[in-house]
Amino acid sequence: MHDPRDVQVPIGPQHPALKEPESFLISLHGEKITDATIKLGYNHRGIEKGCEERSYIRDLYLVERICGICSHSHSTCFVQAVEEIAGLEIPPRAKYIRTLISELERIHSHLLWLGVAGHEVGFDTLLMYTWRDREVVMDVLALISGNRVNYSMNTIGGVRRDITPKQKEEVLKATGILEERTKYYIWLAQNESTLLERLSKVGTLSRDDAERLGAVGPTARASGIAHDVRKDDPYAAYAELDFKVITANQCDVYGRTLVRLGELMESYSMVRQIMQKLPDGPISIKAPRKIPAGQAVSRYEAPRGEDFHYVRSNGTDKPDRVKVRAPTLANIQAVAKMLEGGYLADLPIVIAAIDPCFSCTDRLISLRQTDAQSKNTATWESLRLKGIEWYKSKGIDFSSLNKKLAESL
Amino acid sequence: MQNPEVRKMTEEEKIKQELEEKFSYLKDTVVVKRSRRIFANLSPEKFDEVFAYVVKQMRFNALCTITGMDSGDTFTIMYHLNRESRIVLTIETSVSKNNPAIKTITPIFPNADIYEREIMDLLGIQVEGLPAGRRYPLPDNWPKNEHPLRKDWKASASGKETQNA
Amino acid sequence: MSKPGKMAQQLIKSLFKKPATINYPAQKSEMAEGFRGKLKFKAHLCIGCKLCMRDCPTDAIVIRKVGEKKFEAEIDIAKCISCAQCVDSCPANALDITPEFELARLDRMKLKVLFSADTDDDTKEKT
Amino acid sequence: MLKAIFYILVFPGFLFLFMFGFIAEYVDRKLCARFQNRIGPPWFQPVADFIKLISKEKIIPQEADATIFILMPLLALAASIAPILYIPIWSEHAAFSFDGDIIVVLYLLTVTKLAYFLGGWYSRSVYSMIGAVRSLTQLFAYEVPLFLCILAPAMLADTWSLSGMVSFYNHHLGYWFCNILGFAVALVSLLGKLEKVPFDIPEAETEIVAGAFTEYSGGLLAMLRMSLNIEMVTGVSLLVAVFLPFGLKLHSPAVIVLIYLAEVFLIIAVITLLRSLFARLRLDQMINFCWKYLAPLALAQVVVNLILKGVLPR
Repeated sequence: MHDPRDVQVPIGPQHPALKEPESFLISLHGEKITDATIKLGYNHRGIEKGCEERSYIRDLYLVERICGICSHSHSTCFVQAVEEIAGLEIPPRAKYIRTLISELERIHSHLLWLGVAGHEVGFDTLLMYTWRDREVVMDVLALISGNRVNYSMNTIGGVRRDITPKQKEEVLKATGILEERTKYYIWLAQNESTLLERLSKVGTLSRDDAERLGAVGPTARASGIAHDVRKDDPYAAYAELDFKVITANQCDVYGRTLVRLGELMESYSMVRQIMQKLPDGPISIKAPRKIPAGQAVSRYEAPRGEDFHYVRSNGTDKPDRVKVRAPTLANIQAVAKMLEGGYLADLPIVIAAIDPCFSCTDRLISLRQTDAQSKNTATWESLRLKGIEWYKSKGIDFSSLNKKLAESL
Repeated sequence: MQNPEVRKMTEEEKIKQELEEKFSYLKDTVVVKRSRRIFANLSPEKFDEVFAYVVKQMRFNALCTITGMDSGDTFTIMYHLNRESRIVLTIETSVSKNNPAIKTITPIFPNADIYEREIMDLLGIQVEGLPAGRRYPLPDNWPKNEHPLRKDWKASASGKETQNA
Repeated sequence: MSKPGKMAQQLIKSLFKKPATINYPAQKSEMAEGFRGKLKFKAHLCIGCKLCMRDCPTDAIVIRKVGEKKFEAEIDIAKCISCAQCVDSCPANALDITPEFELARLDRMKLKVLFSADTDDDTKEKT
Repeated sequence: MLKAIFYILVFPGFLFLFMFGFIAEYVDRKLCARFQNRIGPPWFQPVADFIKLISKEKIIPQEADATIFILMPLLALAASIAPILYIPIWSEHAAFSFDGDIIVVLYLLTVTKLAYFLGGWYSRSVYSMIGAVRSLTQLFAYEVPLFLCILAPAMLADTWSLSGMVSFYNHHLGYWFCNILGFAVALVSLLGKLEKVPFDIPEAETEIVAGAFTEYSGGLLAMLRMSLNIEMVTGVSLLVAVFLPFGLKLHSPAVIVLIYLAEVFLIIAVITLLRSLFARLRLDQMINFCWKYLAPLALAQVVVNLILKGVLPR
């Protein structure tokens, strides 16, 4: 099977195609990929263990930081499970606000993805344009929640901030702008031939394979599987909203692009419906510090696919077990299949097409330095000193300048 | 059909009924917690039989994930299955702490591979029949017999050097 | 019909548009009202219940008793994640969040901010 | 003798091209930024980058062949500067010229690519090697249409010297229209030569980091980047001389140089627009495109020119 003429190319853990550390070992025959091995785990930060050692309130912020892009997804998924165990029924207004943030987050995530996809195929202009437009929704999120990324909107028993009429207006205005832009991107994706060349017939995943390998979210929907947790297992206010599950039958990266763009359009319509239907009333109810013993499974359609949390409590103010299955972990297993027989040039876009979020995927890390490693490990301080010494040997001394700078700040 | 009681039965209750009829020992261990959430408790000996039936005959043909946890005297393993992405059935079973081992389900669900490796690494439960492969999620030089998700494992315990970062 | 170069029109138009980016340190960006940035401690309101310390996810805040009904707060900005849970937890409204976000310093010690018990908003920086 | 040294070191050689290289890079980057609705870098950015790079530590990989690794950036720089001496800039006559210099210019521009290849190959890192091989593979695709397109006007002018060609077209202005097709094809092929999007396959950042340049650092990288800039200037100058030989009959060299500069910046602007307009093609798609469209078109230009040469009056 293994041809000695094949070249082994390591992609990662540090590589420009990957925005986060993950490693792929690729066997290349010319430009063709013959074999791909995936190694995960570089981003393991001990969040599941950490959750067991902290109170529910503190967990909320820890869980939110599983991932930077889908922070609201994880925190909502977790808080839903906790509320289910505690038997809390949150006020309808809180449900709507949660749904609103989750849709705005989807908009921001999908626009971000489109830009990254453009970058991976060398279309940097698309990256700049989509990220420029993404700022519109980021500003709206910052206005509503007080932060651009970690919104911290959820609390056990509801949400933390209300929406004012002025914010409502801003949201609707932003939706209008973004809808126009998204229509343009859909037109572009369907008509720009260099983009089509790079996206079509690349990273194909048949419907059967997608089912067998447990793909979720847009990856699965682009292979024709019409599964969407928002529809199949409604949470928050989704049961009361009208939306379509977007699917595509291309089974390739192009299909995944169309699905995400189509979902953007659905999200705009949902945001409008939420604004129209937003009920009055309180935004949270009081929650106990100690959660009674029990267990709950919570699912949530994150922008990247189904997010799955399992929480078991034991009657104290700390959970007994928090299990997180992020969408990327479900999708990453299909990547090796998608890469098979493809070109090296397609590798970045194929990996990007599942919209991987590796910090979601891994959640625990080695907290110590083993002695075996220390020989080759350069610490931050040793590197800094080496740099200073090297420049000194060239007759350049920055130390007085550094001191001045440190004082000024 | 003739009995009005049966007609009112929800899909979840039908699943519960089918399981209890098929496997008498499952009586009172299948709980419908809320709509679309079913929990079942199994002894390890009966696991294979029920699991195969649920997957093959009852169309629970997608695996969400596998959760493993340390419940004091034993390890608890939970398999979260779903039907058409709607109804989640959690099958819970336990493993003794002496030489803990479970059988792999990768022949049924190839995507279980990574979840099983996670349980192997984090709880130290052997998974029989899992093909050799790279470990996940702990680093390759992580020492043996250190399993972070066990309750007696503390990050800062036993004089390990921790990095403040 | 798919052809290359479909973005040409937009690109040429952009030449004559104002850039979307700003020249950051020279030109400041405005944060929305209610943005969660640096914390502010109002010493005269503090009742010393230390609920904020209990709920802080990162142990960034320390409340110390310095006299009869007098409390000072030390906030480690390097640790603070600006979640504002302490603001929610405080029963006496002694904590507030400000939109100030340019908090980087070259010296780690300068990131520890001490709000003394006597003054309200005058922050004394600990060295 | 003194004049020759002035030509080589000051104008239009080393010093002039260095400055021009910086300016061309700035124009390219700034325009690209404006196309993308960004502010873009300040005017001194290319110079600042250059100074930063030369002040950094040079790291030579253990596995690499140190001699070749160090020599190749020098060779690339030299090979990208040399062609300018044969390209007429301030009058109908270049600094040096002889019958056949057009072939020398084309081959000097190819030598830079060979230098990148050797430098990358002897870095002995997988990314560099893949980048180097891609660079050569791509060379075979764009080189043929580019050469054909540049030789076609020469055939019509019946000379193998650039200066001769320029003076021919200046005296037969109408003949210029015959070469428009060749100009378009040559411009696209030049994108391949300069490794710009959509043909930046050899240095595709998201696939193979920086291609052949991956292992280069410090001063050597500064030299490589400079040679890329200068290659852009000389490549564009060649196109200007062959396809836009206007105003060279004028008497004031200053005006002629100004026209030349304007033409160069115009073509650079077009290249920048093209590079911000497309996604990067895959290597197989690129080769397909070159052989399927560019090569036949270039060949058509040659055939047309051969026929015209027989038909048109001289």
